[in-house]
Amino acid sequence: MAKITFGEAIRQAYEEEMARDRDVFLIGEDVGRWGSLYRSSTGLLEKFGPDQIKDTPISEAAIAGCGVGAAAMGMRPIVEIMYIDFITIAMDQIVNHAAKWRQLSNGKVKLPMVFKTQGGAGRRNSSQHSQCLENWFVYVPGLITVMPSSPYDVKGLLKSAVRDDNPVVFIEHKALYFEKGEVPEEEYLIPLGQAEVKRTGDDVTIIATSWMVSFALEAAERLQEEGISCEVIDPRTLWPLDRKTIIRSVKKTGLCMVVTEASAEGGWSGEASSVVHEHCFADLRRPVKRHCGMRTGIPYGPILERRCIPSVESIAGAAGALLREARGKG
Amino acid sequence: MAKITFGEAIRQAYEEEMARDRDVFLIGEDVGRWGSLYRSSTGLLEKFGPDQIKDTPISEAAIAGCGVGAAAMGMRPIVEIMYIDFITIAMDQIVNHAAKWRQLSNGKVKLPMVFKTQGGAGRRNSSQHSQCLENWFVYVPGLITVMPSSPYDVKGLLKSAVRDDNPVVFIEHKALYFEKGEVPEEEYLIPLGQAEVKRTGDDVTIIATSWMVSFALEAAERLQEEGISCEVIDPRTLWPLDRKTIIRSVKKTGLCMVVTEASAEGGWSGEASSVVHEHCFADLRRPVKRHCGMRTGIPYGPILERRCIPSVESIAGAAGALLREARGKG
Amino acid sequence: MRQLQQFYREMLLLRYFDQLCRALKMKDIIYSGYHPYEGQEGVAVGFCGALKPEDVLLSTHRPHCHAVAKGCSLESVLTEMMGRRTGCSGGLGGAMQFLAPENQFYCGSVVGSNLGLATGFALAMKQKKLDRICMCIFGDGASNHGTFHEGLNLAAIWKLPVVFVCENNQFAEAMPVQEFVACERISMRARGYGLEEITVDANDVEEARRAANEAIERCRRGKGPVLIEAVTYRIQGHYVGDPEGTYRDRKEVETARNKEPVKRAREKLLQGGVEAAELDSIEQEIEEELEALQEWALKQEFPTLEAAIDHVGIPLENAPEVRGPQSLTL
Amino acid sequence: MRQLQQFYREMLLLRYFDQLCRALKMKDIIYSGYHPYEGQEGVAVGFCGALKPEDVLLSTHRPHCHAVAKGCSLESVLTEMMGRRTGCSGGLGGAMQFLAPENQFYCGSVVGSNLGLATGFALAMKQKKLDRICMCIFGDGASNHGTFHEGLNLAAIWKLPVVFVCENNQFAEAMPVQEFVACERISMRARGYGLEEITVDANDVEEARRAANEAIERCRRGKGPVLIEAVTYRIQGHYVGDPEGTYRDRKEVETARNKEPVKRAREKLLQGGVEAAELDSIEQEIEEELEALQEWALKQEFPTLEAAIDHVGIPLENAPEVRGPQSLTL
Ligand SMILES: Cc1ncc(C[n+]2csc(CCOP(=O)(O)OP(=O)(O)O)c2C)c(N)n1
Ligand SMILES: Cc1ncc(C[n+]2csc(CCOP(=O)(O)OP(=O)(O)O)c2C)c(N)n1
Ligand SMILES: [Mg+2]
Ligand SMILES: [Mg+2]
Repeated sequence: MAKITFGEAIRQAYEEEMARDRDVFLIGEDVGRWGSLYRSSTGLLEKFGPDQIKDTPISEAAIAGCGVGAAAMGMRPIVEIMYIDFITIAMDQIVNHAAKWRQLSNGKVKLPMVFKTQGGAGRRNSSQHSQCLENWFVYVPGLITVMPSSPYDVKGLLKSAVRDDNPVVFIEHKALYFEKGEVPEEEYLIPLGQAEVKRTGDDVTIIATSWMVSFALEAAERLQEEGISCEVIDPRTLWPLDRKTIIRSVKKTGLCMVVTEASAEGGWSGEASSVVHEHCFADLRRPVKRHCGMRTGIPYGPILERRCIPSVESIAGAAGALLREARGKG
Repeated sequence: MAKITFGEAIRQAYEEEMARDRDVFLIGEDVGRWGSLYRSSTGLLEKFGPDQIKDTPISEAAIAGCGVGAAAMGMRPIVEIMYIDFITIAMDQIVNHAAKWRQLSNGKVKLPMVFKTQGGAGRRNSSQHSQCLENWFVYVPGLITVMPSSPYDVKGLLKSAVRDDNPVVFIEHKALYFEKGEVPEEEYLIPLGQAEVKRTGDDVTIIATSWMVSFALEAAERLQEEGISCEVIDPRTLWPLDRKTIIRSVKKTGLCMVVTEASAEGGWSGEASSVVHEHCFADLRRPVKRHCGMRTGIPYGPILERRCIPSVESIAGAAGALLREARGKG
Repeated sequence: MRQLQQFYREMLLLRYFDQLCRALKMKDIIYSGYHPYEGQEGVAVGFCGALKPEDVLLSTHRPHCHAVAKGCSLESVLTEMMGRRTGCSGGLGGAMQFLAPENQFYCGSVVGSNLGLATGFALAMKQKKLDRICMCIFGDGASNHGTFHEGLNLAAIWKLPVVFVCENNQFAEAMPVQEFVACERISMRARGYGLEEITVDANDVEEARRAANEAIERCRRGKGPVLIEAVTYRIQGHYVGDPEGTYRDRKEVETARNKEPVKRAREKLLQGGVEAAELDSIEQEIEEELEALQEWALKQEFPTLEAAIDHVGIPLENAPEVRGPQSLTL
Repeated sequence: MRQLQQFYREMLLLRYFDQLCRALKMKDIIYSGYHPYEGQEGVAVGFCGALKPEDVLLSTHRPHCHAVAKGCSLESVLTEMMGRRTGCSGGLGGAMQFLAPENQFYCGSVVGSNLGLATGFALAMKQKKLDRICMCIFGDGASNHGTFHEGLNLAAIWKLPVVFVCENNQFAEAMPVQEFVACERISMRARGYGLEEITVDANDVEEARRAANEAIERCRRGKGPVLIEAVTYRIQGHYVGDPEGTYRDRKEVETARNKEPVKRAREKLLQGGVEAAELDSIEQEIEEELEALQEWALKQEFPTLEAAIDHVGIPLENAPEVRGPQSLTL
């Protein structure tokens, strides 16, 4: 299989979906001429023209509103918000309209649209350009929330998101765009709402999202050397959550750790932890551990930003400690 | 002690704080002439004049930004967002600026300000005027989040919020404004970050927030008749959370239920549930139960909106069931 | 005269319809906030009535007369406001937010949002080369909202077929337009979007219709958006029973009553030789129609909760759990 | 000539300072996005330089030259961009967002937000009857943002002392101003706020300063806000190494180089009889100053994580747990 970058996988998803369905269009700041900040739409303006690739003014609220309106008219907009930090400006359109219109119309209006953005640290951009805000959207009834972690996943999930008839908040990670991974030539889709077991193991279940998946996998590699076997699960869709896959795993291992870059308090890690406790209480040898970013704005620069969020070492350390505690006590 | 309404308690808090400190001012839509939607600032424009009571245009983003700027200049603004549903329009100012500036200035800038709003169902206003969005703010490092449930609490907490040097998101409940409760004549403050045990009991700990506190108390009354003794805790401040009070209680009862009007998924109930599991795992006889609103927009009208959220009956039923499960199994 | 008489009938119907709604609100049969329309009928009939069935209208939190003028049946609008199944949104939306795609009518209770949404409807029309246009109606208060600016700019640079109608009824709740809008006439903002300044006295329904037709024609010819300030006056309070005395003099309202559109049309018709008896018989017809309407409406059923929340349940084929009310079950 | 020579020196310093920063960015010693300022020095010196120390300046994501012109030391700005402790925000903010309250300088990386924030600073000044004003500088791109509209309207109705300077450098990233702003000149938007239309050629630093002084004077006299469009040209890419070829011709840039403010000032000085040797010696002085600066800056230390996150730990006396990195510990 060809190895391509995460950004190129996005570009392929766009290209295939836009060619398949002329109602699919991308709208956002500098998605055209520039081909998006991280080059995920390079060349598409030339290929599909300005009807399908729309550069906009700096008007996040109007852009998001424009997407909602166009979707209500049967188009399939992909609204790009350049940084998730700016989605703060478009929350009314997403929460009060996109998430509500299907119900408010008694099911008559469908909104087949994607709000696509990227979040997280990793590019040393300080606290106004590095946030993890995914749990806001999990919290809003009427939205689907997706966070892909690999080139294969982003392509398959984005294509499904574009085809879904509900508003999908699709959150990429800025540190992933230039990561490479295998992606088949043939077309494929990954259904929304399906987790993937990224690595099987018997001792501890690690649930990790987005950028943290690769960290968790590497930590699992290291722990293997110490004889600890980790199962790593990437939910991929944060809501609706594939509880079955998670529950099956924790029932097997009896230990669970949730790893997110976002800080724990009020975050999705609490949702994941609660679901596991609710369904696997009798199987758990120790309470679910949340191993998450610190409760802080991300400070500037390469050193401090990395120290605020989980690392391969910290994940390995925490998972190892969880197992030792369980063995000591269990 | 005099019995006054929740709205009047707010008005008294304003009045006392504005008289004490002329830098305290209220800014928002129709807070002056109208005295706010639910009459919580009636008469204050006459008393304090337009410098301290500022009616604004319908410009939530600018109003919130105005508050941040004024706070940076040493004033103590109370920014009123009429419905929490409209806070969606001011998220950039709250999240990217208010929450970040203290850190971004290396501690040099303080932001002594309150974002005051109200949420929840109870006034049959349908899905764009009935949301529970509190967990968004718990999730943002740099903010304090408060949700008062009684006239006594709202007065004491609001006064503390006004005096705090950090941005506080203060979320009232629209169904509470005309509820009455005892409030002393003398001045008092309730520290932020302190939960209150609203009722003591031995069998089950119920953690409830905002409007749900009174429901939980009434459910506890009913369960008492069946010989079930509930301890009801109101965290009052959702972040920083008074874990101690909660943990002490659950260690005693061994059972815990979290009741929120907000739906469970992605909500604060997951945070509370996780905290309890993390600290009381060995003491818990059953997993913490989340008894929450349905994952839906609030439909219009009095009947359906009530059926989407917990009721006295449903709380009593769920708590009773939890206890029976524990007895059956434990 | 024939056309004016038709306008007169339409306005009178709205006048009485609004009265009926007010009465139902007083009886608590309309449940939520309800915003009367008396005195503004020239706008609904002049502007909304000028659209073709296939044109889209985006309205506000004060939508009921706009909806009827756009072609929604009285039955569907009234029973929506009463929360009945026969309402255009199945009774789930209520008096401030409902969607009637079959009549190309959309409204919502967040002030200003529709200016962004309108660009999306119009974009779809333009890209699909449909011979349809979009009208977006909003208040003087909304003209201070950021979305006004973003929506107009976006529509202008893309030459989208939107007629933006600012229904200036002199107040935003208790805020008099001249104190909160920084320019003399709202239409003066047009220049900032490369548009003409157009202000019409919308209490003259014929003038309103002329202006509407001209604007619609322009849009249909692909000349881009038009902004029109339609001046009128809100004779009732913002809502039934608002504290009117805090923000305006009763005298001002009495003066306005002399200039309101129904009265003016009647006078003109009489001057033009139409018999008073003929006009009286119109009145009587309408009264009878509305009486029958009310009787029918009161018999209609309420929606079920199952139906209401069904539209939020994201129907994902592969999702293991698509709807998740955590412990509240039907 | 004396004043122009002073302006020339100041602009030249900024020119070389910007060059130094670009070089450091290329070497990855400035870590985040960095936005060059070449060609726009007439704005920084003409406008920002016209403020008194006690006046407040609110800048953007392209702030470094504004900051220096406002009075921040080169040391504090450069080392902030390099993430060192000696930076004005202790190295926590970085190249796009830092706060230097000691110099009354604030900036941030969310486009458009500062127009709202500015109203708050100015409101405080007005209410406290301080003889200070606020300048808010933003780009042509920002002028399409909702906060532009809301901020200007709020400032205008309250007659706040804000000088709004739109630094029109012809581009917002890759978006040419004429395609994304719907009016010919951005200043045409002034009318919508009851303000005068003012456009100045800011590449003529003397003209810029004249306009600045006039506007500042007006504000100080309590006449309310002023909006000025300061026309200039962005000679470098939006960031170092952006795909410039996608949005402009090199020829256009060459033409702009002939009109840039440093060159123009130099020519005027020479015409006015100043010796070339004198100007060359200024240049040499600056080069030496910057060399020493760089040497010093490279020796400065990075902040510690403890210090960085301390400012997010909400210091609540009674909070049982004030900071909660869930499992990541220092
Ligand atoms: C974003 C937002 N802010 C505030 C409100 C509360 N509110 C409802 S109607 C209204 C006044 C609107 O005034 P205008 O736009 O002139 O419309 P009118 O009520 O006069 O028809 C306000 C402030 C709201 N619904 N949405
Ligand atoms: C709200 C928001 N949207 C998008 C961006 C990404 N962005 C950074 S700079 C920029 C262009 C800004 O253009 P302009 O206001 O003209 O300022 P200039 O860069 O020309 O100085 C954009 C779109 C942002 N930082 N904030
Ligand atoms: Mg109005
Ligand atoms: Mg620019």
